[in-house]
Amino acid sequence: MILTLFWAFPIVGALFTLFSPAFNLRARWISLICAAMELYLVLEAGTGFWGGHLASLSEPGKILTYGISYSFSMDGLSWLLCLLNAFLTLIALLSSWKQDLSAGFWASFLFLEGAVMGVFLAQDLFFFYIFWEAMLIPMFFIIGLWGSENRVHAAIKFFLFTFFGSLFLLLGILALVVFHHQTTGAWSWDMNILRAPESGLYAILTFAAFVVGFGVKIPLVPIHTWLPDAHTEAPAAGSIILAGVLLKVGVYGFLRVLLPAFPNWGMKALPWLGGLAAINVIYGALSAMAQMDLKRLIAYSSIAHLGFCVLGIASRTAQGLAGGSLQLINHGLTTGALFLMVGFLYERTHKRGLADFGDLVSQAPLLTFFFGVTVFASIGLPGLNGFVGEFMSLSGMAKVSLPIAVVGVFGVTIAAFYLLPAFQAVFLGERKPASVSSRVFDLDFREQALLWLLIVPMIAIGLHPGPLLNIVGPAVGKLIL
Amino acid sequence: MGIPFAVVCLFAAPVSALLFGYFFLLKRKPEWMHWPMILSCAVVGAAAASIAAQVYSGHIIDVSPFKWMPLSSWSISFGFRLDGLSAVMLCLVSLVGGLIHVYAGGYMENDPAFGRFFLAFHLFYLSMIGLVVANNYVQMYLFWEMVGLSSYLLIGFWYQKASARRASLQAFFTNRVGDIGFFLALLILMNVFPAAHTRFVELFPLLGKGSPAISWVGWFLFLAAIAKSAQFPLYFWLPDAMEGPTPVSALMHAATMVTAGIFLMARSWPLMSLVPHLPNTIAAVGAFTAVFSGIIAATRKDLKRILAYSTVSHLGIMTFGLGLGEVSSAVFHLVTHGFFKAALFLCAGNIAHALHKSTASVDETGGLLKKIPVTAVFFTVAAFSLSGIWPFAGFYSKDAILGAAFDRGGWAGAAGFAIAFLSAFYIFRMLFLAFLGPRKEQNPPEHPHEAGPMMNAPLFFIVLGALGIGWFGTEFYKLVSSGWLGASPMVKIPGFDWASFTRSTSMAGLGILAAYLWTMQWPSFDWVWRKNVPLVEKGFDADFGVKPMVAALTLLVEELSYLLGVLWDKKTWDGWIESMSAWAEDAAKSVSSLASGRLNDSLWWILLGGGVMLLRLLK
Amino acid sequence: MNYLAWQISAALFVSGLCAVILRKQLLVMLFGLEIMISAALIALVAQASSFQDSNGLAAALIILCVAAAEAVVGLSLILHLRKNKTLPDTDALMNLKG
Amino acid sequence: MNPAALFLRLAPMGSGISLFCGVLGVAFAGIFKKINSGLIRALGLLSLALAAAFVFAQPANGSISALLQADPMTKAWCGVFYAGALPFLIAGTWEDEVPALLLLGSLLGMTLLAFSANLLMLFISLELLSLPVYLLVALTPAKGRPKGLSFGCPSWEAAIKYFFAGSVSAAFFLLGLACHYSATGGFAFAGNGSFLDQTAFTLMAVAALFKIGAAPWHFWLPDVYEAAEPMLSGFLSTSVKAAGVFMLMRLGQYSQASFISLLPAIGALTMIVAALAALNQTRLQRLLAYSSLGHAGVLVLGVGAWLLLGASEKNALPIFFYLFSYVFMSNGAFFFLELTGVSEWRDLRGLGKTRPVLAFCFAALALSLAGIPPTAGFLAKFLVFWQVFKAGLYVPLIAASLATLAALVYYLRIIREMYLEEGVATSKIEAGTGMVRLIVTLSAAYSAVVGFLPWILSAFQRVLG
Repeated sequence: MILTLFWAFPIVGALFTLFSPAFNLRARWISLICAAMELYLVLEAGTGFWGGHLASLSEPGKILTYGISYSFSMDGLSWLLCLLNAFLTLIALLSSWKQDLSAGFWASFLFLEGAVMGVFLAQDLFFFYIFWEAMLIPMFFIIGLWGSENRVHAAIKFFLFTFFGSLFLLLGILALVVFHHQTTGAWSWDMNILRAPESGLYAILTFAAFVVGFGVKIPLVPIHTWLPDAHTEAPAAGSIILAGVLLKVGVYGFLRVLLPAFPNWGMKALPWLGGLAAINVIYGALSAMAQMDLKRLIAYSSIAHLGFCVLGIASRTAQGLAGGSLQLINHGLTTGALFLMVGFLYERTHKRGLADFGDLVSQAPLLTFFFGVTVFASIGLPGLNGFVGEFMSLSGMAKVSLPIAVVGVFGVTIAAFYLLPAFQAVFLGERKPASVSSRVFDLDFREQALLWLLIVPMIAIGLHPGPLLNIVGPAVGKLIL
Repeated sequence: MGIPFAVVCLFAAPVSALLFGYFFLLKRKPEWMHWPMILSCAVVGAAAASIAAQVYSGHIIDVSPFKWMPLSSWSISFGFRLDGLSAVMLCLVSLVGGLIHVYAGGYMENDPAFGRFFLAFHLFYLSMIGLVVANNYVQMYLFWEMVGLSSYLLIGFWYQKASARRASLQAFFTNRVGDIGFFLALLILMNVFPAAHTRFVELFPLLGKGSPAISWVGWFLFLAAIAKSAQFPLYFWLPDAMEGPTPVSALMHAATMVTAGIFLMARSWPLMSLVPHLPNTIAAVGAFTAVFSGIIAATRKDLKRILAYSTVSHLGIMTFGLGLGEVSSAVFHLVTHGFFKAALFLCAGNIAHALHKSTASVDETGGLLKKIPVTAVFFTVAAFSLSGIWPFAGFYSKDAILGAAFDRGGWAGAAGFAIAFLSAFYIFRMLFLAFLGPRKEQNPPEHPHEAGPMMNAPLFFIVLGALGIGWFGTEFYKLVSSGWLGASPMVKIPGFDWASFTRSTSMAGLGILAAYLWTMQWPSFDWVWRKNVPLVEKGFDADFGVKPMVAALTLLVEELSYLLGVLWDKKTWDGWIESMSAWAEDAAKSVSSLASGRLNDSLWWILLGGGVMLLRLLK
Repeated sequence: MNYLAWQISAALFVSGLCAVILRKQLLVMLFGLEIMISAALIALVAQASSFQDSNGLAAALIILCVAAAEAVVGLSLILHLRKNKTLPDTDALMNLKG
Repeated sequence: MNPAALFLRLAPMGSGISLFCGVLGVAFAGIFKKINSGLIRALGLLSLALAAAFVFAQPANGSISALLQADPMTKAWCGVFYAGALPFLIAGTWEDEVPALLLLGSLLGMTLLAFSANLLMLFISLELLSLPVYLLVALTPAKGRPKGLSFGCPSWEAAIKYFFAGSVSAAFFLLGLACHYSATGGFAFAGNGSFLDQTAFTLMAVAALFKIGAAPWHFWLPDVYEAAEPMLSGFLSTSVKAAGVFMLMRLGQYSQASFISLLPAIGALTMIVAALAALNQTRLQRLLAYSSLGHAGVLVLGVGAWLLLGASEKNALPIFFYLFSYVFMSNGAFFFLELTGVSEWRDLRGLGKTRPVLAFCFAALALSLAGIPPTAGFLAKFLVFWQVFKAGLYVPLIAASLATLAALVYYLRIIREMYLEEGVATSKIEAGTGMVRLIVTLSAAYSAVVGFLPWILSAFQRVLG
């Protein structure tokens, strides 16, 4: 039941938060308490994963009808992602703490948290899909209600775009299920046992449907254009969750659904997937270079970074899979931190443009320090977390296809070309009209604490990723080809 | 396997100094920031000395106590290798670096960001120490990048200046290009050999069995070294890196950063020497860089810029030496260069300090001999060392390389002659312009004064090294060849040899003479000639076209990104996607207009639909 | 099969359909509708008699009743729309569209 | 014959008789001028409850008489018919006895349709269910509609259009019946596969598609649903449409005609036409009408898949569940219009702030209609799509998916108006009666949660045997 609690608790908490004003309760406190308790729950349940005492935690499945079964399970990878989800939700709630927001805002995040938990835990594709789609609704409202000027357009674009992907995901799922039925005569929706045909048009189309379905969420070029708009318009907390958690579910789907369904599709099909990922890396990086809006820039950088995850996973080697999975966590931390800080800036000035700021270091040295560390983590500087994931992903890909890895290495390099100039322009550059820069003041205690919470893991993972690799390594080990 | 205490000290001292500095001193007592750092330097220096003594007696340390990235089937270890090569580098870095720390304590005294400076400065030091003691390539890459990061922080230390910001970015980016090489080399290595074999001690013996891919590794490592050690064509960042404070330049040019590339090549020489054509290419690139930047150095006015091009030139010499197979000589030159170049930079710092500027141009100096005589003496010693005049340290190391070049003959010999002449020429030109000649009065008039003991005392020790380190060639050779991993033993550093002495000294003397004539006898000739032939002046200023090419390349990348990120992605592709809503609306209008509301029309549709259904029967 | 009956029936059905589709006067359209139903009935009856099947004839009777009910409904709807003693045509029924 | 024996003989037809008595009762109440909405409602509910009880008790074991039979689908569909009519019956105003009479008569027709054992009975019950509906549309106009231009209000116009469309389809059916009779010599469902028989089934299927409103026979549908009172539209879009679907399924079950292979394409086409046309609407009721058309498309697609998969009653679950869930979604949405009296979608602006509960209900209904998990609409659509996939109808499925995407645009527009846009609509939102509000809330609750409870499918499956 503990796993049901994982997804149900935040949703119940969300309902409670939503109705708390009716009982004269402070919604933000309710939501915070729920998020903290959820984090505690996840931490507590997964302590066995440290050091590998526990391979997985699962609830006995209950077959409901047509092979649809209510079954949840958690292995190391799921646990880490759940932890990331719970952690970032807490950070996101606290990041908007001082803003005057209605109960719905706080409830949305809890609802979102519950849905994402469901995605990370569900073993049954039917429930996986339900949770997958359920994520859309709260995010739609977060963008559409509490975003910036162009929010409605961005929210609708987000919803339609991702729904487009979901339709293909549904087709893919149906393809697996129906094929299973044809071969065995039994219905099953269990992602652990569903297999696609070995070859043929049916298999290729199934594969393509999944790539589109998951690819929209990742997002893979060229179905990525919702992301910059959604990020730009979402509130800071929304961006944190969007980048930190929601983008992960696509790659998670690759790991949990697509690759197990195609156990032998290594060199035959995945080089082009690797190629797509490499295009992602370069495309995201080059596009980011041209952006003049901080959030847009970070959004494109997410495209590039998620490209590394896919790159590693597509290689289906031990180091690639582990590195790609680790990169999910890394990207959650670094990009979460970046959006958090851009959010702080926006809260102070209501500006996001690169050209709006300059020389912030003289007013906010601490913010500069944190931003700098995060930028370097994002660039993939060894010693910080980004490098470990990228390096392992690329070395996995190099084993399978050196040319693709070479392209990926170029992507690593270009990462510096867009993040550093942006960092310089905002924090070090010429001072801009006093009206904006003077409104920036340095971080208060809450903000510092949030950033330390994100930065300490970044450094820790960079220097000593061993414990995490011990957790994700076995979880993705069976996908090695 | 236990880690020797000295090795622990190498990391523990700087790390604790940095943490203490950041968390305790930065807010409360930033003006005390240099003390923990200097203390840490002392600890590291002592540890380095004890390690060197141990290595000298033949005890190599190679331990891998940690796993950095562990997987069951694949892992990257984290360990230390202290053999002759790293011991030499360790001594150089800890000694020169430590002395520059002390010097910087005086030089930066009044800077408002004193605390931040020392944090970054010490991080630089730590990174370099980590780099030289790494026992595998991946770990080396970690510190390699950290060196890049700290150089970025320090070059852009005075971030208020646009030029400093630009220079720091340029340095980081150029290094990043080189890092592509390192990264690719890593990937290929790990592809060819199991991951664990990125350890040098396991890797090098396997090379004979390696596939042709190994030659790619060699070329890519060379690319990395080119960027880090500022070889043509990726050298341009180094002169611009002068935007940082002078101690930074001294550290960067003497002990850390640029020496990392040479160290990488020396470390990988067992690998690189196996690659066909690579040694010759390395030699050619080195020789060309040495001559090319020597010429530019001879035309610069800014003191630090002259020294910077001189560094590029000397790095070229080292690379040249490496390419000729003279690994020990190249490393030896690295060491002597470390001393005399640090001395020269610190002297330049003294001059700037005396003139209350961050950097000085030869237009603003002249006749400083009387104002700051101690600095002048130090400078002269270092200049002789650089020119390779016997018995100064530079002679011994440079002569070994030039000797090998002369032995090779042909273009190598010619390059050797040119290098010997050019180095002497540009450094003495600088010396004459700065210290001799008439003192040009400045507006407002300043009062040059000698620097304090905090600056001159370390300088003194460094000059001492620049003077006499060359006398210990034999001991150096014993140290550096201890634990050498190459299949073939190192080439011994030749002792004193009259033939090469004559050749190099005569060329150096010729250079000094030319410099004297050029600056003292006919001072106007230099400027008049260059003013009358503007094309030449422009060529010098533009590094013979390298700078415009770099600018054009930067512009190209920017345009490309604009093309992709804005014109294509946002306007065209996303615009097309967004236009779907307009399409849908058009389609909606036309579908909607079918429902005309007239009963007869809808009955027609009935007929049509029914007809289609019935027609289907016929099939 | 009684081909003659079928031919008559088909001709009637088509002409009824034409009336419904082409004419605009609602009353005429209603007549067309009745003609269509009658056409089908003719075929049914003819077929039943050639089968010698009383079930078919009974069915035809029942259907006739149903058709009558339908005509009643139609007529009541149409006559309700009468205005100034003119009967409506479909031009007047274009309020709902799009 | 003693009464007990008589009862046992009549029991199989009990549901029909109950409804017939209901009709009679209401008619007598009218004759004796005892018009009272409470009485009418009570009579109607009583007869409906009795009918439902009889249907429930009916063994699903085949033939009852020459004209009637009962199988699992009969029971299931009777449930859908009654559930679809129930909200209207409960919440209607019933100031006059005639509409109630017509409603019960139509329900009687539906019951007979579900029980009919041959094509003649099918035709008669089709007419019996249709004729009252034409009149109902004419007699219960939507509130707040502009009165007609020259000849009465739009509901009459809609009724005329409905009447002609329906009657022409009935004529087609009749022609088909004649062909079937001449091909097989009887009115039994089973065909003999001859060309004439195939023609017969095709003609009859056209009539069924008409009733459902599949494209291109759909032009009457938006007009009727728009002009009628929203509650009536709810009834039309659920029970009446379910009757059409039932007819199509019955015809398809027994025919070997090739029109079956056209059904998926027709379904997908209907979905696309509906999605696109709805984009152009500003009036909410017409928008919902097109939405209903889209759902008709899904149903036709599903029926096509079902027929291709062998048309076993067990497999009818997706369509049955779809219809049953749609009863809630559609009635809920139309009753929302009845409750609030909004006509343009712009009138919804700011409803999320002014009336959060109502807005939440409508949002849940809209998402359910759009088929977004975890709503009931999703589960229903999912089951149908699954069956379509199983049948290997990939191209229609992809077209249907894209149509779903396009349809999402206008559902999102509703939500956007209620929640995301600044400002509040000036038009007055009516409070509505308690019963209507209850129906909206219950429907929304059903729509919001059922998608997450797939185990209720086994209950539905049990109905189908």
